[in-house]
Amino acid sequence: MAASKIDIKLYKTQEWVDWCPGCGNFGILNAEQMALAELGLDPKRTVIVSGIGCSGKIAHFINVNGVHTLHGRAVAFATGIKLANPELEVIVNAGDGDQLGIGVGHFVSVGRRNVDITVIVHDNGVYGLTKGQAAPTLPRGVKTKALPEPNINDAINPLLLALASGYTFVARTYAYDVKHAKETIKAAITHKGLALVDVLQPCPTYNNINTKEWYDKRIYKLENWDPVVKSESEIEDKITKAYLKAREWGDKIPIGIFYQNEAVPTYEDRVEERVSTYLKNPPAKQEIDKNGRFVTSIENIVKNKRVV
Amino acid sequence: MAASKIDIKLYKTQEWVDWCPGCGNFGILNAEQMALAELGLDPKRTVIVSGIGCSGKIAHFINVNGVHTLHGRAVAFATGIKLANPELEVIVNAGDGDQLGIGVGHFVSVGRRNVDITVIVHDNGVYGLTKGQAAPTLPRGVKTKALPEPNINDAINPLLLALASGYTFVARTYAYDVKHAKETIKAAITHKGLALVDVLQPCPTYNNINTKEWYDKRIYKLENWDPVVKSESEIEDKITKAYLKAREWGDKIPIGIFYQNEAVPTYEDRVEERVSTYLKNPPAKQEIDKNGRFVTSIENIVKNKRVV
Amino acid sequence: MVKITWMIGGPQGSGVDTSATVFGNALARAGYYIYGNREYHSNIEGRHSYFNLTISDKPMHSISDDINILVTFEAETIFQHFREVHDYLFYNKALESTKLSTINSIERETAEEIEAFLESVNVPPTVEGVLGYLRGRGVKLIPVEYDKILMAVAEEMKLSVATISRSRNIIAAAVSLRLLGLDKKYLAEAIRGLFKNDLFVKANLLAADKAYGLAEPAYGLKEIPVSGHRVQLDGNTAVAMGKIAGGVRFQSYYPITPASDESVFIEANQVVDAVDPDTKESRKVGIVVLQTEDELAAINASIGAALTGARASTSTSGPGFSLMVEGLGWAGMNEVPVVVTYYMRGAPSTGLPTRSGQADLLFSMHAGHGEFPKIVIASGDHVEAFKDAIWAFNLAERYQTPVIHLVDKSLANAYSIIDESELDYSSMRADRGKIVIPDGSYKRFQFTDDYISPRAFIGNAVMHYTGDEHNEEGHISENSANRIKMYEKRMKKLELADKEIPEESRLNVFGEGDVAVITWGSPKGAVMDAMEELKQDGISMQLIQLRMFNPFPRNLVTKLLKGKSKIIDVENNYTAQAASLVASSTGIQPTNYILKWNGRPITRTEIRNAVKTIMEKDEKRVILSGGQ
Amino acid sequence: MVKITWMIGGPQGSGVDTSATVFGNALARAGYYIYGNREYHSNIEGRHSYFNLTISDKPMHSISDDINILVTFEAETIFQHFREVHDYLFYNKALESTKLSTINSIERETAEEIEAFLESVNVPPTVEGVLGYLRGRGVKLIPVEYDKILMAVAEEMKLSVATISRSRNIIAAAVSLRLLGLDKKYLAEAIRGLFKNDLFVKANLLAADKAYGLAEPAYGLKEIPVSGHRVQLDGNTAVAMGKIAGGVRFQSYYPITPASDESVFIEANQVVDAVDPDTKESRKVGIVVLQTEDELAAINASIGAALTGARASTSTSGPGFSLMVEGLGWAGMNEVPVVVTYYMRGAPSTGLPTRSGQADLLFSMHAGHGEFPKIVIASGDHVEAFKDAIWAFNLAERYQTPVIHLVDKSLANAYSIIDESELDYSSMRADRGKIVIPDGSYKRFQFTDDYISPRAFIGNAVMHYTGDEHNEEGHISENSANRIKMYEKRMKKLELADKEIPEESRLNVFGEGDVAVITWGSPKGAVMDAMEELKQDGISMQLIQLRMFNPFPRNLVTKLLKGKSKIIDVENNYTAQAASLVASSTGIQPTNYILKWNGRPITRTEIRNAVKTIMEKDEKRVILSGGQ
Ligand SMILES: Cc1ncc(C[n+]2csc(CCOP(=O)(O)OP(=O)(O)O)c2C)c(N)n1
Ligand SMILES: Cc1ncc(C[n+]2csc(CCOP(=O)(O)OP(=O)(O)O)c2C)c(N)n1
Ligand code: SF4
Ligand code: SF4
Ligand SMILES: [Mg+2]
Ligand SMILES: [Mg+2]
Repeated sequence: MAASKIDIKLYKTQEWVDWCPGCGNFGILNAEQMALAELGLDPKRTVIVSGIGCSGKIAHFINVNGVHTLHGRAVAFATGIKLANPELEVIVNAGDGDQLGIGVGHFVSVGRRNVDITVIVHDNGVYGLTKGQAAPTLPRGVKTKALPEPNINDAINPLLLALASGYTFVARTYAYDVKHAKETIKAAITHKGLALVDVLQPCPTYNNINTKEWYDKRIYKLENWDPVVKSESEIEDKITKAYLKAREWGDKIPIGIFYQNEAVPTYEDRVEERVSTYLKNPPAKQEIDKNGRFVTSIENIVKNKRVV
Repeated sequence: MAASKIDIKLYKTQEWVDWCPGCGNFGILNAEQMALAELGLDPKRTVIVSGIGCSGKIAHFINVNGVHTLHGRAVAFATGIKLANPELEVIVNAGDGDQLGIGVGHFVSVGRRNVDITVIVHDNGVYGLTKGQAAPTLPRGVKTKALPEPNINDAINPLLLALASGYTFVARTYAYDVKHAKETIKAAITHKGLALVDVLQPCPTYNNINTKEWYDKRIYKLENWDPVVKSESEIEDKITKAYLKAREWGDKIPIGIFYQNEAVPTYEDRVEERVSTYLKNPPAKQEIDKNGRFVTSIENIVKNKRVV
Repeated sequence: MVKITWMIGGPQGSGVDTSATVFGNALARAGYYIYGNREYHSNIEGRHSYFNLTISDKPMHSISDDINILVTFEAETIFQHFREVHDYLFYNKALESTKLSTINSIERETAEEIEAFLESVNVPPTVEGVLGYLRGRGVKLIPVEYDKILMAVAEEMKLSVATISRSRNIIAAAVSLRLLGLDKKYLAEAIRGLFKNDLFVKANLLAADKAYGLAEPAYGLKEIPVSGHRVQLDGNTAVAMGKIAGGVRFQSYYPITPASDESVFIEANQVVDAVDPDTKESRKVGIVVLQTEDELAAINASIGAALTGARASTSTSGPGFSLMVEGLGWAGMNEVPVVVTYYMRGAPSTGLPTRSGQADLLFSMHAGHGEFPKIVIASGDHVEAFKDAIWAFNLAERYQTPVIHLVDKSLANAYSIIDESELDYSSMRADRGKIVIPDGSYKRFQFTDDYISPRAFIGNAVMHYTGDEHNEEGHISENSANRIKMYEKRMKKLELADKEIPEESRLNVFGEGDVAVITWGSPKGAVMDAMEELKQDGISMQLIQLRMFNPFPRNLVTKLLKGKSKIIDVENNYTAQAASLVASSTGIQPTNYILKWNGRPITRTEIRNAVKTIMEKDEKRVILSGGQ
Repeated sequence: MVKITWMIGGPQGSGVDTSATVFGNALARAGYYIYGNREYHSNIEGRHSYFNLTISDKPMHSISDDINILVTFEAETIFQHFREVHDYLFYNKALESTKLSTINSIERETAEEIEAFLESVNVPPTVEGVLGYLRGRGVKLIPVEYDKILMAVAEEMKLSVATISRSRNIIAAAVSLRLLGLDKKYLAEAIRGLFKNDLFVKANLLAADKAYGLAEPAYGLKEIPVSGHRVQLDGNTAVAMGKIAGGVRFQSYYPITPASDESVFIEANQVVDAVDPDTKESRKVGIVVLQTEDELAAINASIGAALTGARASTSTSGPGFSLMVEGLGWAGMNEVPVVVTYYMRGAPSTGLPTRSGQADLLFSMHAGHGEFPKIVIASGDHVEAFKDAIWAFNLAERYQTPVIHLVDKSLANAYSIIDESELDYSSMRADRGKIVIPDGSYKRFQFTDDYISPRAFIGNAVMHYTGDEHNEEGHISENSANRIKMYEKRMKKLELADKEIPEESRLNVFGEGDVAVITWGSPKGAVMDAMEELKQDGISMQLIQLRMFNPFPRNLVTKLLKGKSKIIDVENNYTAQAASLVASSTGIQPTNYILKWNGRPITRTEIRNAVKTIMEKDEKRVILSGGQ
């Protein structure tokens, strides 16, 4: 679906962006709009499927199809959209609470399918829109602004979880490094298969621990790092390295593409294997009637049920 | 709660065990009953929380408290039971579909809490009780008996997922090696923290691929393998080794304890840190009234709300 | 009119279903109609299951409690069903000495109940005892030496007995056919039609041959010439076929009894023929069938698919539907045409997963927080199940809102032989509602006079959806005036549907009389068949079968019920849910109730007796308890 | 009777709430009662929010549309609310030239509506224009130079203006207090009572001092001596306090508006004092508050906790409740006393997450597949919310079944000053139902005469639970007779509750008259306060406030409604859900409806006007639309 670069303004809606001043989401929004523009994606054939949270509102700010779904369920909606019409470019945007808390079951399960969509996690460590409770990526013992006591749960590592679940593209970026974020999102969209982009996203309102200052000191870009699996035999080595690298957190936090493997067939490929006309004539594009008369013949099916 | 070894018969109910002849669940049932007996667990203070599936019926066959819950939700029930009364020994038994499909969100999330319970997965690769659809551990391309086409999804690796989720005890065993299964279950119960026991469980009725014969040829026991983290500094090394070992599958399938770390505080410890009387006087054991008169005083709370 | 009831029982997994299917198909070939019910435990192997068939020269829609012929292989079926049989019992001679107390697979409550009965009639709790009891009541006992026949077949074919052990079912069918007086060639044809494996075809034919002579013709059935084709249908298949014909292109599901057979059927037929109705040009196209990780994903994936223009649906039963209600609300809020086929089983909670019920009506009417339009329809027989599956899509797309299609488990698993012409699928029409491909800018939720906005598919325009209250563009809006208007827009679609859909098409009326019977779903068949019989008892009734609950055919129901001397409500639940909807819509309360909640279908025998009790004693609430 | 309406508005996150709280507390200290409503967008910073307070010398339970004093800091609030204000407007002088079109945070529909209005009255869409318009209508305009005062304070304290920018809210409170004629010492006390940080206390006191003189006393309020204590409550806190007093020991939740504040409050108070009522011996004990990964886990964890004997509950609103219905069914099937506090917000779907509604009643009544007993209660004010939280636990344990406690968002977020004695918590009693510690073998689901089985806790006996139909031991049973009996056992508990719970306690009746008003939840307050006013208009009404919907007080409602000349149903929903329950239970339909579904609370002004319209014109359905 790549085309030539398009003016970024075309990807902006008229809606007022009602995030808090300084919110990391602005960086994600910019990066994503730039990525869409640079890839020249057709707004009609591009869909942002978002969850519920501050992050989820992004679907209203980008001028492509926007499906602002339910808390935790964006990936499920996105799967239906993509499989019914594989010609669409489908991007999921949702919060860490949304995708790694209430939605983590879908987050993991879509890994088994390798559907060709891009999953972007707005990783701010808190439940923003419900006023700052601890989200699944907040480490234990950390007491952000709105918590009555330090966080009682351990943090989940989105990259590790994605690797364990079968994602074929696993990356991390940073909301305030818009260029890096844009490039990472572009790579994820271009990737053939299921892609995770975990975006470290400061929430100045509720996460007073993992702030811009905090991240700026720690973040570094992966260098001399080739994440791409080029043959079967490389998988073991590259995924192992990715596992180890993904565990790095603390004084130094790597960003970049940790792992990429396009050798795994996408779900769409797998369907095509069963139904040879699937990609050419997917569900959404089939005419099911002609002037009201159905075109699907069940004659053979009925015959199979005949007893006389 | 350990006591002296008790006659295994005490752990059997009167219910007819209605699994198919040759079902791997019989091995799990035996192993679990033996484990309970050898640990001398008090049936009144032991709870089996099960899911829905062939596997879920196990709660009716063992003569301790049995809570046969909802499909996918056993871990959530178990968490409530354990936290309300941490004196209870709580064991979750459920299928691979139950825990790694519909329930995988809870499976992952309980890892962040390290609740001191034991999670046993009856891993048969199929949805047994609904007549043999593909479960999340069935590899792609495999066509078990009831599938109209080869399985379209990749398999999830329960051990990797547990490691990524924060389980502090991760093991695999085999239903037809009852002794190994028993010892593994005992170790898991004894472990202080959240324990996974993935039990390879042949389903002769629907899984005609991963049969007893298939497993017997491949399974080997971990040897010269010390999974136990003895100090902070060992974590990185041991968990990395566990990750790598857990990926081994195919011609050789290791069973045993892959990883164990008791240094992570349990959720109960974390609550105790906030409420110093919690373990001595947990929710379930508190008297909330005396002859109908409530004992909880809200005087200080009300005072805080006084404006005059 | 021929009406013979035949029952076969045996442990789950032993082929009882196959037996009934082969037998039924053989009868169909001889020109007979069949209606049968499958009853089984939530268990894979070993628990008692049975099939209860009515054989008739007229189309049947129900089963009966009075069994003419009971076919058994083992002891449990004899103990479970001996009180129902009137004419013939086939049994395995080798089991005569079996004691009730040695049967592990029987549930304690059931064993105790049987034991208590046997004690009360002074019969020892053994097969022998029961046989004696039956003999005393005039039931003819036909011992069958299954094992001997199997051994003979095995020997002849040089196979082990284990390999062909399932031919036991054919033996039962063969003897039964003979007893009825029908030619064994029908069975041979049925065997050839059903089994793909040559070895099994041969073994079964041999077994049939050897068994056929074991009984003497007793019922004197004659072959009936058949004009046109007949098909064998169960409810799951009927819905699946309806969906395929109706253009489903995306079906998501999570395995659950008794819904998943429908999805598995669609998956097995996912490559379909698309034929131009004018040129007759045909090509292969595909349906995506997605097995999701849970029902939350199932409904939401289907909604996603529907947004792209594919006709999309999902199928489930109670536990799964409970997980779908949040998604349903999103679809209502976003005016998405998604169809949910809701198979009702024994509830609440896990309940009786393989048994039936009709206790989910009010839940489905009010499912999901807040108010949004949903259309609720319910099928009463297999032909309706087929046609309603198509209707559901048309309604969903016309009114751009979710449609819930209720099918009870009895209907889903029931087996019937019907005239193929009844399906009448070539006359079915698609109504896709207001679909547009916009030129320029597009408002998905545009206010219009009839409250329905032109609908474009994602891919053909840029549009926005949200579960939040929204403006015409689909962007979040908390503005009060917009909220009032947009909310009303959604709700008014239901009022529009109420105006547009003829009330006559929302219910069926059968018969005439001073007494009205209200029912819905599978009990329709029992009532209809009982009505025939009651006429002979001098009781004439009018059956009102409700087919659409939302929007409810208020005026017509009021008109029909006014002035009736009695209104009898028949439902497979405890609280008479349809009756409460009738009452809240029309103000009219039934005078009497016939209710059943033991998970077993209502039989025509039960209706007949209950109606008589009501007519004679005006009993307010007759509780039925038939079925093992 | 004093009744002054005060409103303050400003962007989310700018401290409007604090302002209203400080001001209200100051008034309370001067002896006044307060009832206030918080209105805000689903947004963290920047969107318009406001607080509407009624000040009175009598306890109040509602707000009004007629604003006496409107306090603003910025332009949007002026544009949003100028049409409501009658007496005084405080505004920031610096903003006079602001144009409506430059305000980004205002929603398009709202801006267009305001613009259209201004055009219709020939006023330019600027603050200046609006001020002129107000002046023309006799509203007094009081410019406040917030920034100047803040700068002065900052200078004096050697701090940056940014640090103390929130003292702006105190300025507003101080001027308002002066206008009312009350002493500034009340504000000083309120500031000291509310702020913990000395720096802020000092800055706020200084700001108050500097601002107090900016207005002249106009309302002449006098200090009213107070006997006894008064507390400031909102609905979330009232429920939390009730639960704590009532012995909750396990609370699970997943964050959601407007429910989670309750759980956060319990967590912040999780170490509680257990005091022996005889010896007065006190010790610290703990409540477990578990933030789960989703609402599926929340309800199921609470059910698990309840099995061990802990009083357990969970709190949520629509989207979360939609995910809880499967768990609810399990609890019903297993006779588990679990309490679900259901905060109703603007629905369906995500809806208007921070606004109110009463559209979840029928859903909560029928939630979950199949039939099981659930008790449904609804609170009408803060004191009821407190007491009902305790009642819910007692009902749950007595009838061993889930209880749903409905609280609407308006009530949850409303702020009131009440007499502490109204809580009357020392007279509340615990009813834990039939609890046993068995000696020997134990049957959890033993059949008994009153259908309630002795309940032992896991830990004290061995027992079995299952969502499948089960026998007395809790083991799976598909036996028909057991099914019929066990199902009936569960359902009969509701009939028992219906017998045992006096119908008088299931509803409240206020006033007398020929006209009945039916309502439930927060609209109770608006109706009660409007009734006072309507009496002066010569209209006497009887208010029937429904408090328990299941089991429904059928006889009493029938008795009360019979013979009324008019029955007016008042609800915050579209389909008049409570009315439909009244109709299906009693056969009596309301004659008129007052309905509102724009997410804003019903005001006493609206009720007064609507009732008059109904009395004069007999309008069938009056739709309310008040609130921004
Ligand atoms: C089923 C359900 N439960 C709870 C909520 C309430 N809710 C709205 S936003 C949100 C959390 C948002 O956190 P996150 O996903 O991290 O997004 P963020 O706001 O931080 O971007 C929650 C819990 C909901 N909308 N639906
Ligand atoms: C919410 C819900 N969805 C679906 C089902 C139907 N169901 C019953 S058992 C089962 C699958 C069992 O598979 P697994 O968990 O692997 O257990 P097994 O039978 O293989 O032991 C399913 C899907 C259910 N009970 N509840
Ligand atoms: S609360 Fe946090 S995440 Fe939400 S808009 Fe504000 S800064 Fe951003
Ligand atoms: S279906 Fe499979 S898992 Fe279930 S009881 Fe039979 S063999 Fe065991
Ligand atoms: Mg977040
Ligand atoms: Mg399984």
